[in-house]
Amino acid sequence: MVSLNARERMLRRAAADIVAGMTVNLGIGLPTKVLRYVPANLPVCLHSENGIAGVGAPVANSDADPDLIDAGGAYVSTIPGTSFFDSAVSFAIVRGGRLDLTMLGAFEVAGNGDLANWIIPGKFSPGAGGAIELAQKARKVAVITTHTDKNGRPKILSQCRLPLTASGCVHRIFTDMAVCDVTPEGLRLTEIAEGLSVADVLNVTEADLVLPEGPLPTF
Amino acid sequence: MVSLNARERMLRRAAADIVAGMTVNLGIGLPTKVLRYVPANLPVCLHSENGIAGVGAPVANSDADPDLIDAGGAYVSTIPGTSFFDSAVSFAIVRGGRLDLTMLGAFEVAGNGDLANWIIPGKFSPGAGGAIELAQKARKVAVITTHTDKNGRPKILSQCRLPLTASGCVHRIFTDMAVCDVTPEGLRLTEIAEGLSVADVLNVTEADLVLPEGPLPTF
Amino acid sequence: MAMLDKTTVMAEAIAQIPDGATVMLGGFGVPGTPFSLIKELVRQGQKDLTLIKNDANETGMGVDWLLQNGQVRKLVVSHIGLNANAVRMMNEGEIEVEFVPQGILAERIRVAGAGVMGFVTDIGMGTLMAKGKPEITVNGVTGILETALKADFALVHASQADTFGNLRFTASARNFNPLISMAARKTIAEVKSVTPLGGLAPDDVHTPGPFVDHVVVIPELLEVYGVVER
Amino acid sequence: MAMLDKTTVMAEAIAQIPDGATVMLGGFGVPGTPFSLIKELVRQGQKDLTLIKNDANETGMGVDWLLQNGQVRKLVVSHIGLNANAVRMMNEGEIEVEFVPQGILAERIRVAGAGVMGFVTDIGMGTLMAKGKPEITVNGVTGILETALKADFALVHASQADTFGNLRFTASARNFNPLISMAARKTIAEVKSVTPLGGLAPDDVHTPGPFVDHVVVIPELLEVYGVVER
Repeated sequence: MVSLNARERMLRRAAADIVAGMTVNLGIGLPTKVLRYVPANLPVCLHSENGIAGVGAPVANSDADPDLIDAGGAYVSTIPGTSFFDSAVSFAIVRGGRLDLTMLGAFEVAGNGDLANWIIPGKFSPGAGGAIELAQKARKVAVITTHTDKNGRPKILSQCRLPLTASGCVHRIFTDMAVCDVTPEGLRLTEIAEGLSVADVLNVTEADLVLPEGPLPTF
Repeated sequence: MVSLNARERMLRRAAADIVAGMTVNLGIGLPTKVLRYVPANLPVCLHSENGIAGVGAPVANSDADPDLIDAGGAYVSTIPGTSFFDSAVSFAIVRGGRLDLTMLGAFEVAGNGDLANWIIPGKFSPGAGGAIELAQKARKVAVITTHTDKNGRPKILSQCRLPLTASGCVHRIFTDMAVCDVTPEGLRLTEIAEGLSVADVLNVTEADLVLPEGPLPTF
Repeated sequence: MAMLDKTTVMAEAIAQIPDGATVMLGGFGVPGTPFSLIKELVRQGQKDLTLIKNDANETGMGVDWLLQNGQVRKLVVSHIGLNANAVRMMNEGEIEVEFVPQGILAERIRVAGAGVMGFVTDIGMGTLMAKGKPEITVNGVTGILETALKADFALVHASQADTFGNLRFTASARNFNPLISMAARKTIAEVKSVTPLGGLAPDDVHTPGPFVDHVVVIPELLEVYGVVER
Repeated sequence: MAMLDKTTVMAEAIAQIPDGATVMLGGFGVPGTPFSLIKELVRQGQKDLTLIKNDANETGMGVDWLLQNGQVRKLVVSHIGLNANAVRMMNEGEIEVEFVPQGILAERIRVAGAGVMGFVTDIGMGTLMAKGKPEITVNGVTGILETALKADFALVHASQADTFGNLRFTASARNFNPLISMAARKTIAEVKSVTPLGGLAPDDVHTPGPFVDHVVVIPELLEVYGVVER
């Protein structure tokens, strides 16, 4: 049902939301991979929780500076204009309203914008890191996730069952099947992966979806 | 009654309380003059509210760096080991317990350690600057003042009449006539200027003084 | 990845400030005061301003230009003792003045920049400064609540910037500048020189570019920035 | 005026830490972790420690040496996901773990360093993180009270110091180090190199000397500080 390159198209579609002048934080995993689809010369400042504005490309271990990792632990480089600072300043950028966009992974996301991505009681509780502040305080919060979990169960729910990272924080959800926006009217289906029907999406979405009047743009 | 060099002896006596390793803030006026009596090679870090640790000697206008003043507005120099920082860090040093000693001027000081040195209602109200935090949070607070005001009236009172800078903050008072310590038993006369009698001091002190059993050291 | 060029013409940067705005100004005395940006604000004449700054400069300097031009409604400061004109205007009710202990002023600005609502401190307890402020008990100790101090605009004086707005300050001219850069919706920095990207080492930046919206290169330092003869 | 020489022998600096102490550790992952000081703490064997750090390093590294040696009573951290041993010890009740959102951890440490009692934030409202925390209303908006996080000792890793304890950090090794330096009663810094006084320019100091009590020069970087192969 989902074409082989659906994941790549999701990442490319998410990357299109990163526009000139933004300061952006990309979560570990799928969100970090969005970078591959951001034009190299686009003026974007990549923020990392551990005290970097202007994160450069990842580097091979052989070229790594042991003092320079991103918040996911990957060795990275600088670009002209990079700055380093302490962790309090780093979260001042987040909480103070200077972070334009964050893209995060999700265990569960709900139609009302609730996000759960840090704890599965009894199974996975390593601490939230900086996720709560990113989710609560970035000017725009996007979730990037496969539409269903590895067992085929919906990840976009009518209500989160796991403890929340932040409530009502998510603005947009990118999946391998669809783009959905959290609106006052509910979760709106705004774009659909090429080759899929609306019914395909509805079949694996637990949350109610507000459907468009006309045809859906594809990605 | 007070010998001509009583002021100099007061300053020299106050300087003796500045010992190796201290971080010290000296208020504008008399306290700043204490510096003249601190040995040049004594390891002491002079703090200034506007973001300096390691304030160096004052400099003539002709040699001044317009970007480098102390909190009193005087052009100063650096020494090897000086650091500059912002005003929040500067007061973190004060409130965080890293300022070992401050010496401050006084309008009035009371036997219980209350200090008034920032406002004379209706006459003088330019704002407190950093005085409240220095008085409240330095590990040791000394007041340096003439024993009486220019009209000969006592400045060491049984109770402050002006609005307080901080209550119970003063540990020691240096005047041109005496050294007094605030103790749980009351204000104790601990040293006396050479050539003066205890009665001379009592005559111009409003606060009750706890007197020593034996003879008083002189300065 | 690249970085946005934030260099801006001074008149355009300052023109964004509307009447009634709350404006933070860097500087402790002369060092770090954005005299050129203030001069442009005087030229443009925005009215009814609330200014947040450590002090009111001296009579005839910086903040006093705005006071004498009738542009100021309120000052939030720690000390105005060197500006007799500001003291007079306060006493005659021409301006409102809110006095804050210097380090509490710094901290109220810093926590605003950190996206925090307020903080609890014992500074000023038992003095006029605590009057009317709510009391909060933390682990059995009572303090007063101080609220975050935000602004619409911050006007900053830095010695060096790159085109992305990474800033460096010199000596005691740093003072409130890094703090206000973080606490305003928009931050405008006047700088003596701007370097291309890469001109400032990442470890040497005092204020990171994400906090700065506009970099204005000033053609020369105004005379007022020289050594003050007293 | 001169400056105190704070260079100290490592064993003597660490020997000041008693059993039961609360110890802050710098570092976010490997960068900035004071591995040499931790190793000495393992050698000396102080027990019943409360550690405050962003994370628990990885299994077999840094904090984990202390965990495996049974020296730790409690961790205050934002994340321990890379240390399976720490997760196991938590789950089996061998250690207590207090999780704090990363930026709130940083801010609780920073306000302690700033001599402030606590702060009010809306971070974590409506989540498990806010459970049991008092609510405070500031200008009509409700937040929760977060308390200042102090320590008896801070163990810091810096790249450069002068003999007075002015410190500089490198790249992402800065992280929590400047914050914990301010929040502890005593701060001990391990440094790769120490310069005579005057070797660091006053504008280039990241942590001012007054916050630092002891400077320990480490003979070489431990192997664990190298590039981690995953």
